[in-house]
Amino acid sequence: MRRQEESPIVLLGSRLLSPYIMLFGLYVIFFGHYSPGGGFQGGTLLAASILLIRLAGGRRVSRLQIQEFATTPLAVFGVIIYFATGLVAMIMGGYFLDYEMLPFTGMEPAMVRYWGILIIEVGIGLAVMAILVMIYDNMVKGEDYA
Amino acid sequence: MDLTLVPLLAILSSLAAVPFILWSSSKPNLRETWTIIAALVKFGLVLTLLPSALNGESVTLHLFDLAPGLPFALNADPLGVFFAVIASGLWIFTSFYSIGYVRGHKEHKQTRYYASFAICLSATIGIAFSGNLLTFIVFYELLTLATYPLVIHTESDDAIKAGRKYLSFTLTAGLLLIAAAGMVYYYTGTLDFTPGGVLGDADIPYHMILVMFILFLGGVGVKAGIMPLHGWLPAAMAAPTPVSALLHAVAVVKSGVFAVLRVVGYVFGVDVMGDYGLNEILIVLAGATVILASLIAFAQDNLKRRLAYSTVGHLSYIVLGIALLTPLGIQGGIMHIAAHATMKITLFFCAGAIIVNLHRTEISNLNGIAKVMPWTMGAFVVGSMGLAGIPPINGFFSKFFLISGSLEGDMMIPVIILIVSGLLNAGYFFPIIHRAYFKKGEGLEKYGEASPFMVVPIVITATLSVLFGLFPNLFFNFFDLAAQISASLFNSATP
Amino acid sequence: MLDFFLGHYAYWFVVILMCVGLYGILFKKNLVKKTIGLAIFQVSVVLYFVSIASKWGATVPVKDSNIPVEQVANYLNPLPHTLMLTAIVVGVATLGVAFTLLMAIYNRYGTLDEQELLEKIQ
Amino acid sequence: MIDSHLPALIALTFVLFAILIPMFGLWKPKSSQPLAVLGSGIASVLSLYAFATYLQTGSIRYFFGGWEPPVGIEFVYDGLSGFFVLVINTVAFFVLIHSRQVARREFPGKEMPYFALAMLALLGFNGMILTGDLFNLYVFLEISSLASYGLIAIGSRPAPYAAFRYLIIGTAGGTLYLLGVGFLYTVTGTLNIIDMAAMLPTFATNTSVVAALVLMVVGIGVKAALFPLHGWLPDSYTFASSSSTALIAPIGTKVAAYILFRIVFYLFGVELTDAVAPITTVIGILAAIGILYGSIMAIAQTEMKRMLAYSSVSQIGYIIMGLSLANPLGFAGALLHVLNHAVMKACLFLVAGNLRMKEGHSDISKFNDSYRKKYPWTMASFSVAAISMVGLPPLAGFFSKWYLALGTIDNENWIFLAVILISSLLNAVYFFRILEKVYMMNPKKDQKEGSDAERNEVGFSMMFPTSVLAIALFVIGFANAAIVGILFNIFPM
Amino acid sequence: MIYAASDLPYRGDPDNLMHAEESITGTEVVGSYVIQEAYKDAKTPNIVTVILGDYRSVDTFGEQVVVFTAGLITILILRSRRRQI
Repeated sequence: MRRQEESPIVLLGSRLLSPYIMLFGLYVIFFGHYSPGGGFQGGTLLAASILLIRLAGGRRVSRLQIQEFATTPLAVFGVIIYFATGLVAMIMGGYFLDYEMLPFTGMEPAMVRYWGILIIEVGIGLAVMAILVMIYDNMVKGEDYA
Repeated sequence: MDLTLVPLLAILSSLAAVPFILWSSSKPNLRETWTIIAALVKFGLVLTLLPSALNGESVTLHLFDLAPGLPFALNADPLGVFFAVIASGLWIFTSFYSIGYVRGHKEHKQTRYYASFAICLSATIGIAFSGNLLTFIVFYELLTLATYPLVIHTESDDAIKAGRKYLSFTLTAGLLLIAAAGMVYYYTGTLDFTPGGVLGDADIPYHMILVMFILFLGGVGVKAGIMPLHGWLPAAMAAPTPVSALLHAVAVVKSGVFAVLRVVGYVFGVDVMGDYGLNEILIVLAGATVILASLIAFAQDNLKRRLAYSTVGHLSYIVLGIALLTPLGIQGGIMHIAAHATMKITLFFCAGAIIVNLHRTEISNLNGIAKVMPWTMGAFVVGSMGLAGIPPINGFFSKFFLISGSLEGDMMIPVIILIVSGLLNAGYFFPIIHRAYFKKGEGLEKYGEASPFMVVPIVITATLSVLFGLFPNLFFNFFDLAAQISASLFNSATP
Repeated sequence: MLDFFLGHYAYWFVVILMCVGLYGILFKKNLVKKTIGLAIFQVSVVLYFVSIASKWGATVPVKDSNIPVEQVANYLNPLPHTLMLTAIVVGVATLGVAFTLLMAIYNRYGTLDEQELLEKIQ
Repeated sequence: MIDSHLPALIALTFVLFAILIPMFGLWKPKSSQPLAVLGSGIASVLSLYAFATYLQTGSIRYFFGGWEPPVGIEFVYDGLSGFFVLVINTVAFFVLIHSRQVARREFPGKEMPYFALAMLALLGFNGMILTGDLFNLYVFLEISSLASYGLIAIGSRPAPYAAFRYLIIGTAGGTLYLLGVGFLYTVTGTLNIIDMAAMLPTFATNTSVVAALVLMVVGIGVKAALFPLHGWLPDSYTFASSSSTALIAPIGTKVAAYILFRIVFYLFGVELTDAVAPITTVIGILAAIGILYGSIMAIAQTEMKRMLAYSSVSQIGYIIMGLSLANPLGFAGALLHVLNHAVMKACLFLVAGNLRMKEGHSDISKFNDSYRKKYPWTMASFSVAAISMVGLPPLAGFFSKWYLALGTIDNENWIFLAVILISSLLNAVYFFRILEKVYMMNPKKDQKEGSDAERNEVGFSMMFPTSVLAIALFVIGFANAAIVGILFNIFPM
Repeated sequence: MIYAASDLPYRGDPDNLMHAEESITGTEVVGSYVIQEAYKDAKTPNIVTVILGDYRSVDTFGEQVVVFTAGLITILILRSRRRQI
């Protein structure tokens, strides 16, 4: 991957395709409540859309899309979302990840659970996407300290 | 006064000296002062226990639990006190002696030497005072570990080999002992040393008794030097002579014999031994050891090795006396512990003095040294006569009791064994004396008597053995103690 | 007997896949192929779980307003599917780690063949 | 209020710090190690407090998300899990203190991911121990396994290959375990251990239950390095960096052994286990073989870490053997040996780490008596741990062997008794070999730095944990009566 | 495996324990419980999502942590020494 001939067609095609994949990924995450889908699947799709550009355009182009050093904080952030959701529930006096205790006012418990699930799905999606991209980056740079 | 803590203090007294010894490693005089102080303190503490022991009382102390139901128990009963008095008393002389020896010999790593010596004594006293089998095992292993550095002190290759041999023997023994203890605990639910034994009232299949006995024999027989488990003892003579003197004539091997007595009298019980005929096994082994060891001793030209083999033989005297299972026999065995200790330590001291002074280890070139070292050789004569069982040295009395004990149990074989081995003892000791006094030595002009540090202890121990021969009850009432112990075994064994 | 085999037909495929995976793990010399065998091995277990979730005449576990949820037989058992989602992700993560390790090995020894590796390590 | 949350808090502490370490480590890598120490410290304090609470109020069940099992997932904090959590967290705390300088020397610039992974591995171990749900156990198993692969892959040159072999074997084992769980789920329709334990007796003759038991034992046996499945262990422990070995060696195999305990004693129960399949007998025999095999192989090694790895194989055999005895004495002996071996092995591996730090190698054939001058405290700790491994009183190692021996005698299983005794002798052989070299022998002629070597002890941050663990051996040895009293109460039957 | 399968229920027969309404010990069976209660509990038609996100949320969390672990391992092993992380 260090030096690649850039083929405009591939680049163009992938640039054309990538936003739709990303959109579909978001749809999968947020529509997971009503149809098969969820954080992991959606996150994988998001990662796919990013890696498509990575593959086609090389690092120089893809860096515009998402910085390499940004992946780790994103992953951590995704985990934090999930963890914090659980922790807040715990602090509000329930068990860990007990969504009923989440501080949403004026909703019956079932709806609170509904939103709680959505939140963690988003967190999962974020983390999965960031980590898949991270794995790809590290493998591409595949260093050698032997 | 309240004696409850005395056994513990007696154990700790020399252990407490170790840090001081290590700390003052740069100042030899100070270091050796610590050793002497520890020895004296320990001896005094043990002596305070003597009166109560004479009345047959025993001081017991239960510290924390080593395991549920198995406390770390100290129990200074007459037997323990008896053994402790001998060991700690002779440690004093040994420490004086080893000062002279180690300096005369310019040994290296003297700090390690004194430190592990102190630990050894703690372990020995602990063995003497331990109230149940688990505590006993703890100190037994501690003694093994603490002796190891002493055995390989010279760090020569054969010393290393000797150390390996020693470890392999004693560690195996310790494991067998642990297994045996486990079985005893499983069958009786207790490990306490109770006069008359604990196995008597538990119904145990015969083969299990036999297995336990064999395990115990393997466990304690090694340190007691019963053939064929004696192999480490001559090898361990690679150690410096004071080590051989105290540890391999008094502490280690005597604790092995002591363990035999504990096992026979306090775990199995006289009745069980007799009923299951286990004592025949012991008698056969011990008798064979006595004769064979004496015969092998003939073949040795190295003085210390000859002494070592004579030690093996005399240890088996004691085992034999115990195995007779008659009051007099056991009394004789117990007295022989004391007698052999004093005499054999004298002989080892003499050997060490000769080594340091003349740098001669072989018997064949000891010609005429009596003119050079009159005191040493005089003590040597006393000791060897005692071992040969000639009155009025104390060896005679113990042997007399042994013989009368075997007559009491109307067994003739032991009598013959004892008499024959007495002759053999004379046979392998008198040539040395003959050489020393009546042969013409050469190249001895420039030598004189050994340093007073060494001669004084030698003379004292020799005179002690004579005195105990004349008045067995002198100072410590060894005689009454021994009678007391054997009586206690039998009285409680037959309620 | 036939009934027995037909009744369990799903499991036989699992068995076959598992044997393929084990063969890959045990007998392939190339580490990448080993890894692929491992993946197949895991997938067989996933398939097993999915197959036990099924019920005749049931629909996917997404609530449909005209299919009452009170008759449990109307819906597939959703639990194994959930477990398998987790297991699949775990498998993916394991594969990622495996390939990471393979890259490290390749960077150091320049080969992925087991014999050569062992020779080079000695 | 916090008491009811304790089981979750212990595990979540590690999650928290696994998140914090990358956050801070991104711009301040040096802060990773203190954070890790802090995390494990908090966790060990929590587990200590939790154990004290358990002793007063009894076991705690924690329902995640407020869903009662079997619907939800629960953490079960009873005596067994509490004991294991306490042991591994405390040991990990000391090891992490030690690994500061090692990390700086052996993999500079990689502190952040390393210590985050260490936290995650501990999270996995704690979760495995605490969880009361079979599939959740699988998830935590994978977390800890992945983290362990990562930790092992750092180190000397062949480390990634060792880690890869571990990964292949370990993942296959995990998958087998998952299949076993699948069978059990198919038969009983639940995943909760307590719920399933209530149903299983009715399925004692069901062949899938038999297969499930076998599969689970095999799958976990891989992690526990049960004798025929130990192949991954020596290479991994040898090539991994000192600190990761010291972190994983005392803990990883213990946790797997714990799961065996769970399965045999709690999920199935001893009688049912024997009724279903002669598992206890088989693993007992395997453990006996493993003990002897490990000890003999350890004698053959010249590299210290490798020797210790093989000795781990034999020591885990003790624990499994105590499990297979299935009587209170064996149980208590095994658990006590878990504690002892965790402490001893951690101490020994830390010593190996110290030597590697200073000498750059831990090759036994190069040891000489200059070490006792150069590293007095390290070598003192080593001797203590070694003597304890050999099992001489009054050190801790003796007592676990004592109880195991009592257990074998209780079953009148003389062969196992003989195995225990013989293996102690073999331990003596390979440990006294080192002690002799270090303390007794004069240096060879070619080694000039004999007795005039300067004192060159390792730093406090490395010395402190080593010596503390060594002292702990004395403490355990003298306090074992109390510990064993507690362990007897834990025994489930 | 074949041996084990011999006692496994037939594929898809709706009335084995795993799918039954109530287990032999009287505790409810997860598979059936969730089908009946999921919508009431979380107003979410997709039962799988409910289980994933709610009933067994700890599994999911662990799952996410597994992925996180994999990412960290790549950083640990592959990122070069020179680039400070």
